[in-house]
Amino acid sequence: MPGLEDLYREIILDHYRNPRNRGELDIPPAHRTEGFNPLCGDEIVVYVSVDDDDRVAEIKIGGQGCSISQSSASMMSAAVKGKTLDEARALTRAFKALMSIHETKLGGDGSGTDAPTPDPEVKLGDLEALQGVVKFPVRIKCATLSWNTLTQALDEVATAS
Amino acid sequence: MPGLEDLYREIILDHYRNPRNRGELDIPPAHRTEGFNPLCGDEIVVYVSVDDDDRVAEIKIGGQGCSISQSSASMMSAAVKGKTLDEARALTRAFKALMSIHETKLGGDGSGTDAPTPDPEVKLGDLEALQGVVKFPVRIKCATLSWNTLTQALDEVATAS
Amino acid sequence: MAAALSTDSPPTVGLDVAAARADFPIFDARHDRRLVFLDTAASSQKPRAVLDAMTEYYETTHANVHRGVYDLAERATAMYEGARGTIGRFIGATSDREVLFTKNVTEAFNLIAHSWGRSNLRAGDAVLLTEMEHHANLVPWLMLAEERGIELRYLGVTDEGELDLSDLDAKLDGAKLLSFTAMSNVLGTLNPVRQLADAAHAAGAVVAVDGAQYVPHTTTDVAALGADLFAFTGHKMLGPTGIGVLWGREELLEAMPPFLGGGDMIRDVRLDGFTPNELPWKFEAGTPPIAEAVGLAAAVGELERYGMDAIRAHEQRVTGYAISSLQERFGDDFTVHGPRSIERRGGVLSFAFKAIHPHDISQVLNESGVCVRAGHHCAKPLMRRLGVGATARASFYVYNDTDDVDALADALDDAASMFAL
Amino acid sequence: MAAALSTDSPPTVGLDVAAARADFPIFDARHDRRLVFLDTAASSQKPRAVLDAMTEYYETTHANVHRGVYDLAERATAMYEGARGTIGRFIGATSDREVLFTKNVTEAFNLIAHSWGRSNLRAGDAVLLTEMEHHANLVPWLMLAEERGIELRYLGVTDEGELDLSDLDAKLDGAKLLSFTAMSNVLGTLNPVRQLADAAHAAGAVVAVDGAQYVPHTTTDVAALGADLFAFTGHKMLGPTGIGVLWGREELLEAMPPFLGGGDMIRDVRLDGFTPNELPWKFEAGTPPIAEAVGLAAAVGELERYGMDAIRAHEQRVTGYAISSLQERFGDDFTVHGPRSIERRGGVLSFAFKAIHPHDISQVLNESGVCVRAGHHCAKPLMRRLGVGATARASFYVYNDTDDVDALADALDDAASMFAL
Ligand SMILES: Cc1ncc(COP(=O)(O)O)c(C=O)c1O
Ligand SMILES: Cc1ncc(COP(=O)(O)O)c(C=O)c1O
Repeated sequence: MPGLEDLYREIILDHYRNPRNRGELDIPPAHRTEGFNPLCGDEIVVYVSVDDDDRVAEIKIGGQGCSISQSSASMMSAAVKGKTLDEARALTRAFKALMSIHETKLGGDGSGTDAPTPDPEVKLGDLEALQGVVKFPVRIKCATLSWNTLTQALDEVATAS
Repeated sequence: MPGLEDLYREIILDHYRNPRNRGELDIPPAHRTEGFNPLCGDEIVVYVSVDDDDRVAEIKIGGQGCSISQSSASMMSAAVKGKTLDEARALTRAFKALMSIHETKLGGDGSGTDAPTPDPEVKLGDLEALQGVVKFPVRIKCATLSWNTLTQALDEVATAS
Repeated sequence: MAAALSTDSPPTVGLDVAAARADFPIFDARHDRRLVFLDTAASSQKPRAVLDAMTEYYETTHANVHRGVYDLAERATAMYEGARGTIGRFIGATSDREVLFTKNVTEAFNLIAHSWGRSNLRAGDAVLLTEMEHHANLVPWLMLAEERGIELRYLGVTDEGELDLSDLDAKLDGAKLLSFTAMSNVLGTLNPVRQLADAAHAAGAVVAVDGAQYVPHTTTDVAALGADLFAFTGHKMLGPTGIGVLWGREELLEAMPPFLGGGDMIRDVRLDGFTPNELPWKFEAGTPPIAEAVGLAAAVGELERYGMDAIRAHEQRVTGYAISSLQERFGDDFTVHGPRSIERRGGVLSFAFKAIHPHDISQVLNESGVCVRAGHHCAKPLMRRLGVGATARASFYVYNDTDDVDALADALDDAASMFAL
Repeated sequence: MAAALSTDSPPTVGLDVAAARADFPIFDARHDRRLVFLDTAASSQKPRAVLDAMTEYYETTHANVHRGVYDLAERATAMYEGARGTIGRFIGATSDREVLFTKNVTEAFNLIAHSWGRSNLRAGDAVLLTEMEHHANLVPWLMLAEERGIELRYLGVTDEGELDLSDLDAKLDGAKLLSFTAMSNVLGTLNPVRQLADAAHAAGAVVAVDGAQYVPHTTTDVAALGADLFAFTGHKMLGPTGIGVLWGREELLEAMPPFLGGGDMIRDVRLDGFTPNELPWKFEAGTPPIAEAVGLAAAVGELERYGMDAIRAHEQRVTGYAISSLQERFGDDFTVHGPRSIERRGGVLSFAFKAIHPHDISQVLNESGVCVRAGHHCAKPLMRRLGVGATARASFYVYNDTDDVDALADALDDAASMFAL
C-alpha cells in the first residue's frame, strides 16, 4: 500500500503552502478560464496572456481546492511561464501521460479520456514529484484539473486570435 | 411437504375428466361472463340464467384450464344449480374462506383480496375436496377463478334486472 | 417534536458495541490496522446475518418468483413476499400492497416524478423542495421541470443548518407536492416531518419524504409522520446494494400509472395494449431484487434485535461526544456544519478543520484507517448555500463508539501537523 | 447463418457436467431428492464462485463507490469499474463507456424507450418489434405508443416458430427502430440477428437486441451481431439478481438524454438545472448494484472457464437428446413448440404433452424434483399466436445433462397416468 509520503512530497507541500503566481490579471489583455472538478468541488481559475512571439508572457492562478490541485496549479504556472505555446502543450502532454493511468476509471469529470503520447525530450522537472499521485487514483483528477484548464485557456486564446 | 394426493383428490380428477354442466346457454335469456387468470392463462366462461324466484335455473361452463380450475368450475356448477342467489353467494363466501389463506401473496391477478367471513351453516360438501389446494399456494388462484367469475356474473345479472 | 423520535425515555438496554462489531466481518482482525469506518451515511457495512441470509437463499432456494409451480419457485416467492411484509411492518405500513421494491431510493424518486408527477402536474404547477436535498430528490424534478414546465420552489436553510420555515405557508401556497428529506445527509439535521406534512396537507399538497438517512437510525412510523410517499434505500441500513423501497398510501399508488413496463407488472399484454397488474406488482417490472429483498429483511431483523430506540440513543451519545470532545480539543479550528443539539440532529457530522481541504483531511485520516467522506455528498445546492466546495463528513452507526471519535481526533492532529500552513 | 454461433467446429473439450454440478451448492445432497432444475430460462442457479465473490466483497471491501478517498472506497470503485470492464470484454465491447449497469434487462428496455425513444420518435413514427418478444421489449413500447402516438409494427412468427421475414423490408420501410430478441425465451428460436440488423440499417433504423437468452448460452460479439443497443440480465447467466446490462454504441449513447436522475449521473446540480455526467455514469443514477456487479463479473469468469463454445455445444447435445428421446418415447403425445433443428434453436424447450395442462404437468413433475415452468412466460402475444393459454417449458444449462432429460421423461409418465383422460 502506497504511503502518504508518496503523495505529499515536500515540494508539493511547499507549493501548496507558498503558491507561485497566485493572483489575477486584467482581462483583457489577459484571458481567463475556469475549471472545476465536480467530484470534490475544486475550482481553478487560470489567467494567461500570450505575447506576440506566442509565448506565455504572464500566468496567474485563482480558485480553491485541495493540496494536490493547488500545488499542481502552482507548479504548472511556474513551468509554463515564458514558454512558447508549443512548449506549453508538449509539457501538458507529458504531464497528462504521467497521470494517465486509470484516469478514466473513476466516475468521470469530463476532463478528457485521451491518453496523450508524450515527447520523450520534454523534461518535467519538479512536476515529477506529482508522480506519486497515480498511486491514489481518486486524486488524479485533482492533479490534472489545472492542466486541463490551461489547455482550454490556450485553445480559447488560439481561437480568439 | 404436502403430497400430490392432497391436491389431486379422486373426486377432483373425476370432475376434471367428466366435467358437469359443460356447454353453453343462449344469451339472452342467459347471461355470459368470462374470467381469466393471467398467471397461467386459464379461462372460464360462465353461462347463467336466473329465474323469477331468484334461483340459478341453469348454469353452463366453458373455457379451458388446468385440472384445478376445471374441476372447481364443474363442482361449483353442480353446487349452485337450483340454489337461490343468496344461497349461491353464501356458498361462494364459504368456498373463498376455505381458500383465503395466502391468496393475496402470490403476484396478483385482481381476483379480490377481501377475506370473506363464511356462514358456519353453509355446507361445502364435495367442494371440501379442494381444501388441499391451500397447501399449494400457487394453485389457489386456479381454484377460485370460476367462483370469482360466478360472483361477477351474478352481480351483472342483479344490476341488469 | 423532532420528527417523532423517541428521545424522552432512554432505552432500558444500551447498545453493546463490542458485540455489534463482532457481527460485522469487515471489522475482523484480517486487516492490517483497525478499521474506523465513519462513512455509514454513504453506505453501511453488512452484518454476517445479512450475508448469510442471501447466501443461504441462493444455496437452497433460488428460482424466479411469481410464476413457478414447483417448490423452489414457490419458496422463493414466499421469501420475497415475506420480505416485503417484514420491511413494511418495520416502517408501520398497514398493507403489503403499499410496499414497492426499487433498485435504490433514487429510483423511488424517479418513480414518483414520472408516475405521480406526469399524471398530476401541468405546466405552471409548483413543487416545493428544500435547499438541503440530496440530488436524488432534485434531479428527477429538474428533469420534469425541463420537460413539463413545472415550477420548482425551495425552502431555504438557516445559518444553523435547519430548514427556514418562516415562509413555509407562502411557499406551499398553490404547491401540489412537498418533497423533502427527513434527515440531511450533510448536516445531520432532523427535519420536523410531521409539522411539514401537516402544513402541506393543509395547503392541499401531497407529501413525499426521503427517509434514506432516517429509517436506518430511528423508529419509523410512516402514518405517524404524515407522509403520503416515503422512500429509503437498503444499503444504508445494513442491507445489500441493489434494493430500495417506496412506501405509498394505497389510494395514491392505486391512482398512479405504472412507471417501468415489462414482466410481472402486467395483467395482460396484447399487441395493441396492456392492462397493469394490481399493487404492489404494478410498479415492479422485470425480475425483482429477490436475494436483495431477503437480505434487507435480514437487515431489518438485525436492526430490530439492536432496537431502533437503542440505536438512536447510542448515536446521540456518540455524536454528542464527538461534537464536545472535538471542539474541546481543537477549539475554533474545528467547525460543525449543522445543528449542535443532539436532539435535533442524527449521527452525520460534516465539519471543517483548520483550512485543510476535505480531500486532504480524508486522505490523511485514511492513513490511520479512519474512513470519512470528503466531497459535495450529492448535495451541490447545499454546498453553495454553505459557501464551501466540499465538506469532510463523519457518520456513526451501531459499530461505532467513542473510541472511533478519539481515533478521528488523533488522525486530525496528524493532518494538522502535515499541513501546518 | 444462425446468429454468428460457432457450431461448425465442435469444441475440443466438452463440458464436464459432474464437475459443473459440484460448483453449485443448490445441487448439494442437503435436499431430500435429486434436484432436476430445468428452469434456467427463468433464472439460473448460482455457482459457489459467484456467491463467494459477493460475500468476500462485503466482508473485506464494501463502501460506496466513486466519491470516497479512503482505501475501502477506492477498492470498491476499482472492483465495480473492473467488473464493467470484464463484462464489457465478454460481449466484445470496445470501451467501458459503452457498458451501463441497470437493475435488470427490463430496465434496460425502459431506458431505451424513455431516453432514445422520447428524443427520437414523434407521433406517427414506427417501431418494429416481433410477435415473439418478452413483455420487457413490448410494454415499454406500448406505454410510449400510448403517450406519444407512435406506431408499433410486428414481425410475425411462422408455424415453425421462426420469425416471418417475408415482409421484413415492407415493415422496416419508414421504421426508426427494430427491437427484437436474439433468442425466444419460449420457442428457443435463434433469430438471424446479423441479417435483421443489416436490413434495419439499410432501411435507416436503429437496432436494439434483447440478449437475455443469448448471452448466457453462446459467444457474444455485439459488433459482429450488428447491434446498436444490446441488453441482457445477470440472473440468467449465473449472476445475482438485481443487475442487468445495456451496451450501446458510444455515439448513440452520447446523444441520448439521461433516463433516471440523481446522484452519480450528474456533473453539476443547481437549483435551476443540472449538467449530466459523461458515459457510462450518465445513465447510472444513485448507488449502483456494486456487489451485484462484482458477482456478475465472477459469473463471467465461470462462464469463460467452461467456455462459451463448450456451453453452446453441450446445450445443443442435451436439447437434441431431449427432442429425439421424448418424441421417440411419447410419439405424438409430445409436441415441441418452435424449431426442431438444434442449429436454429437454443436449449429452451416449450412443449405440449397429451391434453394435460402445463400447470398440472409442472405440478406432477415437481413431485419428482423436476422443475419446469408453466405459464405464458411473459410472452402473452406469442401465446395467442400459438393458440395456447400456456406452455410447459424445460430449459438447459451447464448443470443439466441427459439424465435430467430422462428424469423429465419418467415424470411425464407419472403425469400421464395421473391424468389419463
Ligand atoms: C428474452 C427475455 N427478455 C427479457 C427478460 C426479462 O428479464 P428480467 O426479468 O431480468 O428483466 C427475459 C426473462 O425473463 C427474457 O427471457
Ligand atoms: C438523503 C439521501 N437521499 C438519497 C440518497 C440516495 O441513495 P441511493 O444512492 O441509494 O439511491 C442518499 C444517499 O446517497 C441520501 O443520503
